[in-house]
Amino acid sequence: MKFDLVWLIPIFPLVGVLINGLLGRRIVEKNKSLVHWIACGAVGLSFLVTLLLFVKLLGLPAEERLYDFTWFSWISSGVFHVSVGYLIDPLSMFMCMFVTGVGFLIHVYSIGYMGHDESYSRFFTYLNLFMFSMITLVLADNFLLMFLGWEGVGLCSYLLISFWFTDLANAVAGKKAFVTNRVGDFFFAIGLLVMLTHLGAHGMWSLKFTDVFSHAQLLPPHLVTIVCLLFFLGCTAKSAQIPLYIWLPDAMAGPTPVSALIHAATMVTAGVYFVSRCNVLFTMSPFAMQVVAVVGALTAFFAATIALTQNDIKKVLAYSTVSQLGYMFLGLGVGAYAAGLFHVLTHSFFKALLFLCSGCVIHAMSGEQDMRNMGGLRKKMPVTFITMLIGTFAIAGIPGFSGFFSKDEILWQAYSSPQGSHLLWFIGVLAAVMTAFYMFRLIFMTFFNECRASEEVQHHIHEAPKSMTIPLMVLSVLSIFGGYLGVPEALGGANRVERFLEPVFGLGKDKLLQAAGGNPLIHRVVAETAEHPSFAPEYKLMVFTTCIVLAGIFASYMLYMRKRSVPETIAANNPSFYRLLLNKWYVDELYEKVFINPLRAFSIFLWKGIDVIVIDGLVNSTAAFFMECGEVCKVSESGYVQRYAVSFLVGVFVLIAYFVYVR
Amino acid sequence: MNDYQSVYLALSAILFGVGVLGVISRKDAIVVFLCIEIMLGAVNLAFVAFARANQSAEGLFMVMCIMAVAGAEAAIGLAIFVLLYRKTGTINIDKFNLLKW
Amino acid sequence: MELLGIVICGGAALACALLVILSKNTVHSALWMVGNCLALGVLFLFLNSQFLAILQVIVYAGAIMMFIIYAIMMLNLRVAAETDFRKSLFTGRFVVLFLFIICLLALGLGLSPTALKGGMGKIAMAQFGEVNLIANYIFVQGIAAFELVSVLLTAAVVGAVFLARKD
Amino acid sequence: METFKIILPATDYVAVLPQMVLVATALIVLIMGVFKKFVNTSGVGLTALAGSVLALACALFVGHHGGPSSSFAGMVLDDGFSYFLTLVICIIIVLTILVSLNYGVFFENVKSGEYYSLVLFAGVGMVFMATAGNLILLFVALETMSISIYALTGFHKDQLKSGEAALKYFLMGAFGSAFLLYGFAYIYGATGSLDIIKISNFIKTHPQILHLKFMVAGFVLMLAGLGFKISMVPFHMWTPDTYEGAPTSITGFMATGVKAAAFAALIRVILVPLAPMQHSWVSLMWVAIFLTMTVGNLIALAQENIKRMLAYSSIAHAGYILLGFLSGTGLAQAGMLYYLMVYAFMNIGAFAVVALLCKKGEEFNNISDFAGLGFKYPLLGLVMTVFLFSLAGLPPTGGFMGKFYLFTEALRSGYVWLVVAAGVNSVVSIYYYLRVVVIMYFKPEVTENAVVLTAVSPGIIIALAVATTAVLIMGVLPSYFFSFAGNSIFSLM
Repeated sequence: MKFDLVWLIPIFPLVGVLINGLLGRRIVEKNKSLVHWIACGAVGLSFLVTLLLFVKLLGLPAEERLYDFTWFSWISSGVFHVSVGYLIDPLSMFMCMFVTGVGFLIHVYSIGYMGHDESYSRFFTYLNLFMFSMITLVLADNFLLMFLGWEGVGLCSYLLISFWFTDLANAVAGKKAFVTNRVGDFFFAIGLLVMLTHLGAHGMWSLKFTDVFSHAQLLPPHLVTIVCLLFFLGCTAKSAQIPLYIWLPDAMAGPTPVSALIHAATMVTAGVYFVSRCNVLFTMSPFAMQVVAVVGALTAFFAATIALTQNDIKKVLAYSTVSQLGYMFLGLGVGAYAAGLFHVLTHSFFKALLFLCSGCVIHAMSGEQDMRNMGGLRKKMPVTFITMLIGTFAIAGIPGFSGFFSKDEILWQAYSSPQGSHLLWFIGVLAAVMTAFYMFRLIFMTFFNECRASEEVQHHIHEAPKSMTIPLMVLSVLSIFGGYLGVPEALGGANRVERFLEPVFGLGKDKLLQAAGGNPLIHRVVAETAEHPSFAPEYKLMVFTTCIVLAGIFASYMLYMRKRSVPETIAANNPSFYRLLLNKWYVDELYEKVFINPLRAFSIFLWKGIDVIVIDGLVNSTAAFFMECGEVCKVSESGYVQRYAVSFLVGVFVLIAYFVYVR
Repeated sequence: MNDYQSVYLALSAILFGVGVLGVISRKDAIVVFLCIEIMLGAVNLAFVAFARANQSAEGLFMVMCIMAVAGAEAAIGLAIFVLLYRKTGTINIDKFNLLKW
Repeated sequence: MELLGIVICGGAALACALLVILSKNTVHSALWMVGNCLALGVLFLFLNSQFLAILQVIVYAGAIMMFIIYAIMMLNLRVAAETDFRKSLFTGRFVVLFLFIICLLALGLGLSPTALKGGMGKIAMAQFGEVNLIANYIFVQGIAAFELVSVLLTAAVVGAVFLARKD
Repeated sequence: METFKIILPATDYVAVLPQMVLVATALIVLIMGVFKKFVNTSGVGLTALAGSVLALACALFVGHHGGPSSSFAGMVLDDGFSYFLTLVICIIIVLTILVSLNYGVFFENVKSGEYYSLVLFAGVGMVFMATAGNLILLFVALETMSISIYALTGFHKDQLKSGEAALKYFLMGAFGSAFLLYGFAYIYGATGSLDIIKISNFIKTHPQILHLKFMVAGFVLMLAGLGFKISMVPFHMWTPDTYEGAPTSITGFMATGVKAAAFAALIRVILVPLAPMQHSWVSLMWVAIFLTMTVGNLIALAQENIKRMLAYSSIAHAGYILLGFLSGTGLAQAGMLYYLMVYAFMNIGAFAVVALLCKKGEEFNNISDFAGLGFKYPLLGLVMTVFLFSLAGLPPTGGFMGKFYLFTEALRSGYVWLVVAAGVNSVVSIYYYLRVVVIMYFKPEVTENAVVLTAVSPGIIIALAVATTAVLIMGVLPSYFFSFAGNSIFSLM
C-alpha cells in the first residue's frame, strides 16, 4: 500500500496558515498577490495529492480499499493511546475529494471577492486553517482527532462569520454560531466519553474508528441509542438541524465565499459525514435512525417554509441549505447512507455555485442583499445569470441536472426503504416543491423585470472579474454533470457513487473489518441495496415529483413575473401566517423566551448575587491575601548577603537535626 | 591500631564551624573569603583523614582538586572585590544592598 | 607521642583560625590564615600524606595566601572595613549557631569509627600518601578531572582578568 | 620502583567529544578576542555559535550508542541520561549564544571574547556535571561552571548592581560548595569511595550503613549544596538578587543551564544511590517542596521587575520539579527531565524577550515597560505570551504537560495534599504571569521612554522561533519527548 503521502494533504494548508499567519502583513506590504498564491497553491496541492490517492484507491479491488496510516503517537497515558493517523477508505476519500476541490475553487473566487479588503492575509489564513481542520476532520482515523478537526472548523467558522468584527451584528452572529455549536459539541463530547468509558470497561481503550466499530457489540443496545442520540445532537449543531439550526442563517454575516465554503458546501456536511462514518453504531439503533430521519424531514420542510418569504438573498440560500441538509439526514435516517452522501456531493457543487453567484450579485450591487431592491440583472451580468440559473435548475431537481438524481434517490429510498415511510416521502416532496418555488422566486426577483436599485448603484453594476467567474463556470459544469456519477439503476445508470461507497456501508464492511483485525458484527447492517424487483414504482414517483416541481416553478413564475401584486395580496390576506413565516416561525424568539431569558436571569443572579458578592469577594480577597503574603514574605529577602548565609545555615541545621536526631 | 581518626574529624568539624562563624559575622569581604578558605581547609583535613582510613588515593586527589579550586575562587573573588572597590571605595559587604526584595 | 603532636598542631590550627576572625587588621587575618595552612600541613604529615603536606605549604600558604595578601595591599585595606565586629560576634544568635554547629558536627559525625571498616582501599599502609601512588591515580583514573581542572583554572584566569581590568 | 604508563583507549575521548569541542571553541574565541583589531567583533560571537552548534551535533550523533557504558575509569558515564542532558545543555548553550549575539549590540562587554569563552567554559562544566560518574569530577565540573558564571554575573562592569550580584553569588556559592564538599567527605568516609556507582553498590550491599549518622549527615550536606544550585528553600536567597543584577543573557543561562546540571547531579548523586532511604526524607522534603513552591510564587506576586519576578518564579519551578524527586518513581524522574527540557526552552525564551528590549547601555526591566507591547510588536507579544502561558502551565504548551506529568506521578505516589498545594500555587502563579500579558495587551503604551526595538538580529529570531516551536510542540505532542526522557531515565546507570 502506498498511501503514505496522505499526511501531505493536511500539511499544505497548515504551511499556508503558518506563512500567511505569521508573515502575512509583511507579505501584503511587499506583494499582495503572494498571499493568494500561497493560500490557493496550498489547497491546490492538497487537491492534487487527494486526486492521486483517489485514483490509486480506485485502482484497488473494492474489498482492499481500507488503509490506516498512523503518522505519530499523539497522546499516550497508561493504557490509553491516541495517535495522529489518517484513515483512507472510500468514504474519507470521497469527502476529501470535494472538500479540497470545492475549497480550491472558492479560494480562487476569494481572490476577486476579497481583493479590496484590508485584512486580506487574515482572510486567507483563516480559510487555510479551515481547510486544514476540515481535512483533519474527514481523514482522521480516530474519534479524538476527528473531534479536533470538528472543533477546528467550528473555530474557523466563528472567526470567519465575525470576520468584519468591527460591525457589532457580525460579532453577535459569530458568537451565536459559536455558542450554538458549543452546545452541540458538549453533547458530542459526552457521547464520546460514555462510549469510551464503556468500551474501556471491556478493556478496549481505543478511539480508532476501526477498533470501535469492530467492538461495537460490546455496547448494550440502550447505550448505543444514547450514544447515537448524543452524537446526533452534536451533528444537529454542526449541520444546522432542528433544534440547533438557528445559527446558520445568521452566519451569512460573513463574507460570501465563507458562506459558500463553510456554511454550504463543506463544514455543515460534517454532521452528515459523521453519521455516515458511524453507520455501524446507528444501524445498531433503529430508534436513533428514526430520530435522524424524522428530524431531517422536518428540518427540510420547516426551513423551506421559512425560505419562501425571506427577502435577503443570502438568507434564502441559507434556509435552503438547512432544508437540503435535512434531506441528507432524511436519507441517512432511512438507511440510505450512500444516497445521503451523494446529495452531499451534488449539493456542495450547486450550493457553492449559488452562493458564489449571489456573491457576484452582492458585489455588483455594492453590498446590497435585499432582493426587493434588485431586479433586471440578467443583461448586465450574463455569466452570473446563466450559471446561477444552472444552479437553480440543479437544486430544484430539474431532470438532467445533478440535484435531480440525488434528491430523487433520497425520496425513493424514503419511500421504499424498510425504515422509510410514505409520510416521510411526502414531507420530502413538499419540501422539494417549495424549494423549486423559492429558488425561482429568487431568480425572478433578482434577474428579471426592471431594476429597482438606486441610480448610483445601477451605475456600478458590472460583471465580476475572471477570478470569480471561472470558478462559477467550473462549478456550473459540475452542477450539471456531477449527478451522472450516480445515475440510479432505474434510469439505466450504474449508481457509481453507491457502488463506490458500498464497502463502507454495505455488506462489504464486514469483510473490511475482518481484514483490519476486527470481529464481524453481530448486528448485521441492513442492506439498503435491496433488489429492485421492478423499476415501475420508482418511475412513477420520479414522474410525479418532477411534475409537481414544475408546477411549483410555474406558480413562482406566475406570482413573481406575471401577477406581481398577488404575493402581496396573499400576504395581506393571511397576515398572521405570513408574519409567522417571515419571522422564521418565531423560533429565535421562542428560544429566547424558553432558554435564553431564564438562563440569562439565572446568570444575572449568578453574576450579581453569587459572582460579584460571593465569588468576586472571595477571589479578590484571596488575591489580596496572597499579594499581602508576598509583600510580607519579600521582606525576608533583605539584600544582606550574610542573612542569606544564615538562612542557608538554618536550613542545614534543620535538615541535620531532623535526620540525625528526629528520624 | 588507634589512628586517632575521631580526633581529626572533630578538629575538622570545629574548624569548619569557626569558618562558618566568620562567614556570617565578619563584614569585610576579604575576611569572609578567608573564612571560606578555613572551611575548605577543614574539608581537606577530613578528606585526608578518610583517605588514610580507606587507604585510597581518591581522597588525596580530591584534596588537590580542592586546592586548585580554592586558588581559582581566590582569583575570581579578589577580582570581584577589586571591581567593587574601584566603584565604591569599600568592600564592606553590608554596603552592597541595592538588590533586595 | 603522636597524639600530643596532633593536639598541638590541631590546637595551633584552631587558634589561627580563631585569630583570623578576631583580627581587626585584614593583613593580620591573612597572616593568621597562613599559620592555619601551615598547621594543617603538619597535620597532613601526621596523616602520612607527605605530598599533600608539601602542596599545602607551597600552594596554599605560599601561593594562594600571598596572592590574597597582595590584593589586600593593592586595595590598601589595612584596617578591616567594619567597626565593632567583635561585639556582634559574641552576641545573640551567632553564639547559638556556633554551639549548634559544633555539637552537631562533632557529635553526630566524629565518633563512629566503626563506619570506616567499609573502606574499599587496597593500598598498603606504608605506601599511602607517596607521590607515585597519587600520580598513578591522577593520570590513570583521575585524568578526566585533572584535565577539567585545567579548564577551570583557565576560566578563572579569564574571568579574573576581565573583571579586575581597568577599561 | 615500577614505571607506569598512561594507557587510555581512544574511545574514551569520543565520549567527551562535545565537551572537547566546547573547550576548543572557548580557547579559539578567547584568542580571537585578543586580536580585536584583526577580527570583526561579531566574528567572535559567530565562532562561538558555530562551536556550540558543532558540540550539539556531536552530542546528537556521537553520544550513547547501545547500552550504558563508562569511560575514563568510571569518571565519565555514557548512558541515556547523559545523552539527554548533554543535548539539553548544548541546546541551552546555543540559545544563550544566540541571545547574547543580540544583547551584545547594547552592551560592549558582552561582545568580548572573554564573554563567549566563559559561557562555553560554563557549558563544559554543566555537561561534565551531568555526565560525571565520580564526585571528584562532579565537584570540579560544578566549580568550572560556577566560577565562569560568577565572572559572567559581573560582566556589566559599569553597573554596580551587576558587581553586587556577582559578589553575593560568589560568596554564597563558595559557602555552599564548602558544605557540598563536606558532604562528599562524609560519604567518602562512610562508603570508602567517591565513585558514584561504587557508592550505589556499596549501599546496596551494606544497607545498614544508612543508619549511620555519618552517612546521613553527608547526604544532608550534599542536599544543601545542590539545593543551593537549584534554589531550593531555604537555600534560595541568592537567586533573585543574582538574577536581577546579572546581564539578562546570563540570567537566562543561569536559570536553565545551572538548574539542569544541578538537577542532573541531584538525580545521579542523591536520588539514585540513596533510593533505599527515600522513605526517611519524605516528610522533610514535603515541607521543603511546599515552601519552595509557595515562597517563590508568593514573592513573585509582589515584584515590579520582570527579571526578579522570573527569578522568584524559577524558585517556584524548582519546587515543582522537586515533586518528582519526592515521588521517586521512574516515571516521576522522567517527568523531571521532561520539565527541565520544557523549562529550558520557555525560560530562556522569556529572558530572550527581556534581553531584546534594550537601548544602548540600558535595559527595560520593569513590568510596566511592557505596556502596549502586544500591539506595537504583535509577533514579539505573541511569543512572550506563549512563554508566559507555558511558565504558568496553561495548555497547549509544554509547561502544562510537564506539570501534568509531575503532578500525576506525585498523586500516584500518594502526595495528595502536596499536589493540591502545587495546584493552588499554579493558580497563584497564573496571576503574575498573566499580569504581564494583560499589561502587554490592555495597557496603553507609555509615552515617554517607550520601549523601542532597536536591534533585532537574525540570531535572536531563530532563538525565539526555536524556543516557541519547542514549547508548543512539547505541549501538543508530548509523548515523543516524554518517552525520550523515560528511556534516558531507565538507562541511568
